[in-house]
Amino acid sequence: MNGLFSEVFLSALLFGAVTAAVPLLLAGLGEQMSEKAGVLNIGIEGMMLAGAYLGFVGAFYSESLWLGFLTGAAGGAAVAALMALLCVRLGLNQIVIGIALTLGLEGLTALLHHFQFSRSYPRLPAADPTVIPLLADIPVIGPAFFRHHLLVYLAVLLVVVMSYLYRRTQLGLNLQAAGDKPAALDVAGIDVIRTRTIAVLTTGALAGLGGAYLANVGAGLFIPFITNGAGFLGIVLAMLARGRPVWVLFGALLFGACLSLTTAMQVAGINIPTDVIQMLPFLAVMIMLVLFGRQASLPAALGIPYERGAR
Amino acid sequence: GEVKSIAILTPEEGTDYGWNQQGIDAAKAAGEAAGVEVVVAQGLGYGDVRPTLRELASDGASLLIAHASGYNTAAPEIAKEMNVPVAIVDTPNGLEKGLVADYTLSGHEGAYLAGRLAAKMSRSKTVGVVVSGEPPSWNSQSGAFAQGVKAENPDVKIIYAVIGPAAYSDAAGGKRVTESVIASGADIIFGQGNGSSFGMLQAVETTKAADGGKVYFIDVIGDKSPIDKGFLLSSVVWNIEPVYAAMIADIKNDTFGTKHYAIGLKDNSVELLKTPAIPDDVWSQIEALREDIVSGKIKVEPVYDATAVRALMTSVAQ
Amino acid sequence: MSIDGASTASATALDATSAAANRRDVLHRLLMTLGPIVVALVIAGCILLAVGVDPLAYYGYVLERGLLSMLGIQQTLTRMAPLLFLAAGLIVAFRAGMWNLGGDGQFLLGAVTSAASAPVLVEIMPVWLAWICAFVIATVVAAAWSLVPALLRAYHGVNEIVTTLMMTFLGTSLANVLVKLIFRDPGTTVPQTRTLPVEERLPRLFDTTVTSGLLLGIAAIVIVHLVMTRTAFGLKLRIVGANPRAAVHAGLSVPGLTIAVFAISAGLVGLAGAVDVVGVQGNVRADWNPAYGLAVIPAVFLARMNGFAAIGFVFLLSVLSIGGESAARRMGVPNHFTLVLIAIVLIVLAIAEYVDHRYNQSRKA
Amino acid sequence: MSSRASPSAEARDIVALEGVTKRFPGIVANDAIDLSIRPGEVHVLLGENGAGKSTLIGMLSGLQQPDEGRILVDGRPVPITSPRHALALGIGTVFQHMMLVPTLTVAENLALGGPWWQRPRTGELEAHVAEITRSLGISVKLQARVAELSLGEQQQVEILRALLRNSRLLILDESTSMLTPKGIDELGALMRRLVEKGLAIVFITHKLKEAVAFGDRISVLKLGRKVGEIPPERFRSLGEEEIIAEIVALMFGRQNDESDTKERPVGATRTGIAPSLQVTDLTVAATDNEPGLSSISFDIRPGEILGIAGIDGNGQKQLAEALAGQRVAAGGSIRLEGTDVAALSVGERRRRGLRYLTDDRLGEGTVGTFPVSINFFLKQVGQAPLWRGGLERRGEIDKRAADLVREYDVRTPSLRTPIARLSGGNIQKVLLARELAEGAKVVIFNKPTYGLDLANTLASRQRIRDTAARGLAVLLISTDLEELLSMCDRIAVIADGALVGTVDNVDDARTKVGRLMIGLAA
Ligand SMILES: Nc1ncnc2c1ncn2[C@@H]1O[C@H](COP(=O)(O)OP(=O)(O)OP(=O)(O)O)[C@@H](O)[C@H]1O
Ligand SMILES: Nc1ncnc2c1ncn2[C@@H]1O[C@H](COP(=O)(O)OP(=O)(O)OP(=O)(O)O)[C@@H](O)[C@H]1O
Ligand SMILES: [Mg+2]
Ligand SMILES: [Mg+2]
Repeated sequence: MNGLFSEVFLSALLFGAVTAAVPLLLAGLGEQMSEKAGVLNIGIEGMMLAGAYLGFVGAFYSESLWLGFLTGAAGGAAVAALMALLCVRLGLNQIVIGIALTLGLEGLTALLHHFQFSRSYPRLPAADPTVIPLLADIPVIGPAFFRHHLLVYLAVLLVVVMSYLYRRTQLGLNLQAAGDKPAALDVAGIDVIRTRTIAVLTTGALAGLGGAYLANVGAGLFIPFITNGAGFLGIVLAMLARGRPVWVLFGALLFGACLSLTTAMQVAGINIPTDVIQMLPFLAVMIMLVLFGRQASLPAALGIPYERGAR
Repeated sequence: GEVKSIAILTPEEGTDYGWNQQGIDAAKAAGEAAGVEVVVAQGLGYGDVRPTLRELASDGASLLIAHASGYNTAAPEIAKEMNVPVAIVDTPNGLEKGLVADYTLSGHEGAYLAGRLAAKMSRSKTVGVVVSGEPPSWNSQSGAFAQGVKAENPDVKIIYAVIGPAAYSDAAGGKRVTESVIASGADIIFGQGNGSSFGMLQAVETTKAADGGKVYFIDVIGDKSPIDKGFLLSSVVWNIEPVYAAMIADIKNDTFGTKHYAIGLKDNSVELLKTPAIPDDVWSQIEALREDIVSGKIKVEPVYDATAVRALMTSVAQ
Repeated sequence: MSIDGASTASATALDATSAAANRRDVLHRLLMTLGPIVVALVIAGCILLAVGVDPLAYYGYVLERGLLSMLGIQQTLTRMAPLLFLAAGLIVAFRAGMWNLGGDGQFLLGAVTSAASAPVLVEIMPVWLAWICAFVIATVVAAAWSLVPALLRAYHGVNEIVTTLMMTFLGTSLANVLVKLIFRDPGTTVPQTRTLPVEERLPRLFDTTVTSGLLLGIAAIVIVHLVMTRTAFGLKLRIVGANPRAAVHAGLSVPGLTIAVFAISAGLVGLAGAVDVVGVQGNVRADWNPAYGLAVIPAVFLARMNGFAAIGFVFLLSVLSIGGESAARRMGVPNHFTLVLIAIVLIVLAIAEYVDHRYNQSRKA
Repeated sequence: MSSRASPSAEARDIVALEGVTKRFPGIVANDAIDLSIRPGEVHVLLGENGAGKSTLIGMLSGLQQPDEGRILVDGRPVPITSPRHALALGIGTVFQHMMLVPTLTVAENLALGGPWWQRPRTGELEAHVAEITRSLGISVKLQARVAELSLGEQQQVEILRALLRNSRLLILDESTSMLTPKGIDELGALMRRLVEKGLAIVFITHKLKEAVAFGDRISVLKLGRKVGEIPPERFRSLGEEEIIAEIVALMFGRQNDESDTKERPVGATRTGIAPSLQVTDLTVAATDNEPGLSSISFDIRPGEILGIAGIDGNGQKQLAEALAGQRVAAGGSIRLEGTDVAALSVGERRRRGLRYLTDDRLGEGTVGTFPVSINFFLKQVGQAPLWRGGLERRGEIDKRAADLVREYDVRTPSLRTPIARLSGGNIQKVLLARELAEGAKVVIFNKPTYGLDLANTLASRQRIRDTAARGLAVLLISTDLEELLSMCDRIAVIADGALVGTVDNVDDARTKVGRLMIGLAA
């Protein structure tokens, strides 16, 4: 039986964990930005679905993965634009609109898929990995972490970029102010609505990109409901990460690792129902919260629409 | 009894090259053959189908085929309430004369053959079983596949992996898990899953086996050849038409609800799909084995329980 | 500026005209609900046209099958029963300012435990008592399930959106584990709980197929509405919801009330599961998750957490889901279109509320 | 001022308002206002609470748009469309309500508003800040998080921010409310220097003495209308007393300021009686961003008013909350009529007669969206006779609320009006009514007149005096020394969470308290 746990297999497991983590990472980073700016984006599942569908359509017809990522991000951003219009500009309830968008895109993408692909189920060719020289040759680790599609490294790089933006630039200050005290940002001469709109659009683009990666690289195809709740996981990750992009990365990897663990245990013949293993990451996080539960540091104006001069 | 129209209810759209499509196509074929109208209610999900059942019954359907194990509580209830015959799956002890018939289908005989085929053709002597959930009808095929592999060559390893508890549409999960199974040495994947099986197919198409060669895929229930790119080794194809035809006949003869319907190799309602990827000599050996099963020389016992199936795998894997 | 000294006079004057004003208000709300629905239907109709389906025929079926036919309206009313309990539970939480987004987990645990207990209980006690016991079990289990988010929020200030979301993922899995490993009916091949015989489910109303759970649901939501608006307890919860610091200042036990809110809210949601199982489903299959919460949450918001308005919205949702399924089949549209239709209705309703609010404001100014 | 003869804006005006009107639902906040703001002048805006001063500022700083009329900048009509636009026009504002982001540091708050891709220019900032703080005589901790600062310090940061912008017009909306007397004087001197350099300043205050001391021109608003203006020529020709008399006449239509210095007959308290409230060694732990209390002891007899003086942020809030039970005490005892209540809950303490009137009217004192009627009884929810068996008795509640509205002269459109729509003074009346309801024995007043206009201030003070006269023990926390001197029997001074001395309110109390406050022995 030990023969099964060969180097190749272990690296495949870890590779799978990373692949599963990437959409969560992108969605979580996106959600984090909205939340920082004071918008609770419950519609992120719908944005991911839009990204998955349009990303696949783009990649399939253009035969270019990158174009697919582009159309996916644009698709997510388009849904986000609707959300920004309704929730940021008009100030409609973010939960109502978020859920409605998720429901609507579940239905719409399934509908489009039905008319377009439900007889042919097109599938994309394998994504070309970008092999990182030297590192890729380390046993187990190399193939697991350094032979991914370029987008994966970019997603990790994004964590660094986001951290930099949040900590070191005016944009970071603006976002935080928009979430904590929008009126103060406004009188400092920065348009709150615009700041939040940018945040929501970015969220949509990132979620869409995550969806596109999920469809184009993760699955290589699109089927209805393909995101399977990944967007909601993204919300959980963003909230647990308390504004720190690195924690989104750790959280996404934890969830990815748990999925691979499920496979590993079965291959090892360990007889635990998959349901139980699926509970592990949530149990771990809940136990951590119970043990170390501290004041949640969510932005003060989260979920509250901003209207200039209102009181 | 008189049969004017029959209705079939499926949880998903009938375009999945699998369970739903086979059911709907078979109902249409059976209906056409018997000259009755066929109403299709598809994509109903796994929730409460009572409203749909009642509506179809009140619209005058003479037989309701509840084509999902999730419907087997609701359908008999509506049968009694509206006095309309229903057919349900996976409930062998649910028969009621004139009202409820069961067609617990199991492709285990075909899966056994698939196991023999896989063991013969595996270069790495390792095969994988990937499923997106563990409903009884899949379990029996997973189990029979393992028995087939073992019977052919006890040294072949079988790697079993479930994508998730109900990951029927998790295509990305299907691909990820299949890639892991391939990485652990498998060069033939026996895959069962609805939407997720397209992810498995994608994994097979885009991942090389350990020896650098092709990985092959063995499908179940439907025939995915129209969308194959040369990686489909075979499929345990179910043909449900005879079952539905028999049901219609039984209603006409007032014998509905008195017998079990089954599919099997004998009447070709279960068939192993022949693809160009199977060499002729191997195929003729498989044909011979088929004869042995039909004649009763080889007996394949279905295993429905998930734990028992897993036990079968582990013992094989050791 | 302020109306000097006239406060008492104007207060009583306000009361005298309030009945008429109320009637006008109800009429207005009705109009502001039906108008947007028509707009939503037009938008959704364009999508139908785009895929080559006659929208009028489609809506005709929705109306006929969801509302106008005898059979359709019965199905609609039956579907409402669990949704009403769910809405009642959400009203309690949302009015108290707590985002219970863990409805699905609580619903399933309530459903599973009642499904496991009811068939056993009916064998040892009168049916009515068995129902009550099953309801109590479901309520208690779901309420207990909400204890972790409640305690975390009450004593550590951990935001409940994230905890209830996680508990719902956990609860869904746990419900499956329970069905597959513990409460599994040995007599079936499919993993599901034992089935409560049809005769022993909640009685149907008169000669129809409408479950009496509907009456329980209406009672529940009306009681919740009255408790929230007319009692000291409800007022305390609303104070906590509207301004937790004022609650502390007023000497209310905020942690205690927080836990009470979660328990009541989750308990009602668990009861929704029990009523669905004991009234309609009869058992719970593994991996069953109707995810009602996702549509009921926005409905409760649109109803502004008013119990009576919520009944209306739940009715609308039921008509759309029952009629939509039927219409989709008849017109050859995938059933997924119903989701699109519901989403459009929700969005247009939300926009209408905004427009209404704006209009009122500009008129008053 | 009904004549709307639009005076063509004089060339000297930096900003001029012509017939500016602003309406809010149910109210005309600004009614055809003409105003000219000139370089080299401190233009003081006066008016009761709700007179429309802040609304006017809102339009000047781009937060709101006038419904009618126009604003001229440098003689040309310019719609000021956003705060950004206002800043670009050289209009810098310190708003009445804090406009700082609590989770950012002072430096980050000051940097807010730069181009988004840039790093906040903290280095450049530091030099600039040092320069201004030196001339202003204040010091700010650039690296401190704003949430950790006291309200007074926050106000300093806001003034600093407005100055950093090099505005041509500087607006200060009640910017002295949180400053120390010394800070106020320094701000006054700074304003003088700035106008001498050619800036224009709009200065809003409720303290007439400040208005007279710092202003060049005074405009008075009442009910949204401009009811009068004292131009510089006239300003210079009058003495302080005369100006004040004129302003009061304009604001209240009364001839004279109803003297507030009416001394309280000291000794009205019966010294022989046991104290109602006895606090011994009360200690509260400090938190990350708030001071604690160390070993506070005092007692108050029935009928006595004990004042707590001190600069804001020295533990006043902690003291009040620890007494009321909203904050856990680390040690010490609180005896209410002899029994220790330190372990009891907020509600239980209240039931026994300990009342706390908070200084945070909207934050914790009321539920803004609830009707006035319910807000009267927030602390009595569930109690008979307003609730019976847990059921609300609407009739009873409305009747009692109507009585209280009459008794306390709460000006509200109706009992159903959401309380947040009332003006601050009227909200305060509701809170007073609530805390003085039957059964009160000891009442803690925390800054009871903060932000109130003159009439409301006087009325509230009279209520407090009456309260003591009825035999209740009163603890009066205030940052306004005049107020304490005019009302208290004894004044204790709090500094850094400890009482540094207690002074009997007799002749030389002002000096003694003053010395204690700046850290000298009495
Ligand atoms: N955004 C708003 N919405 C509704 N009403 C408002 C708004 N802003 C101000 N008002 C109303 O306009 C009137 C003028 O308020 P404003 O704040 O200008 O008064 P003020 O003179 O600044 O009073 P204070 O001395 O208390 O600061 C008040 O009646 C107030 O209630
Ligand atoms: N949104 C609103 N709708 C209707 N009326 C309002 C609204 N906001 C304020 N008002 C009215 O404006 C008046 C003054 O309110 P405001 O809050 O501006 O007072 P303020 O400027 O803070 O004065 P103060 O604090 O001295 O009482 C009140 O009579 C109130 O009824
Ligand atoms: Mg003001
Ligand atoms: Mg005010």
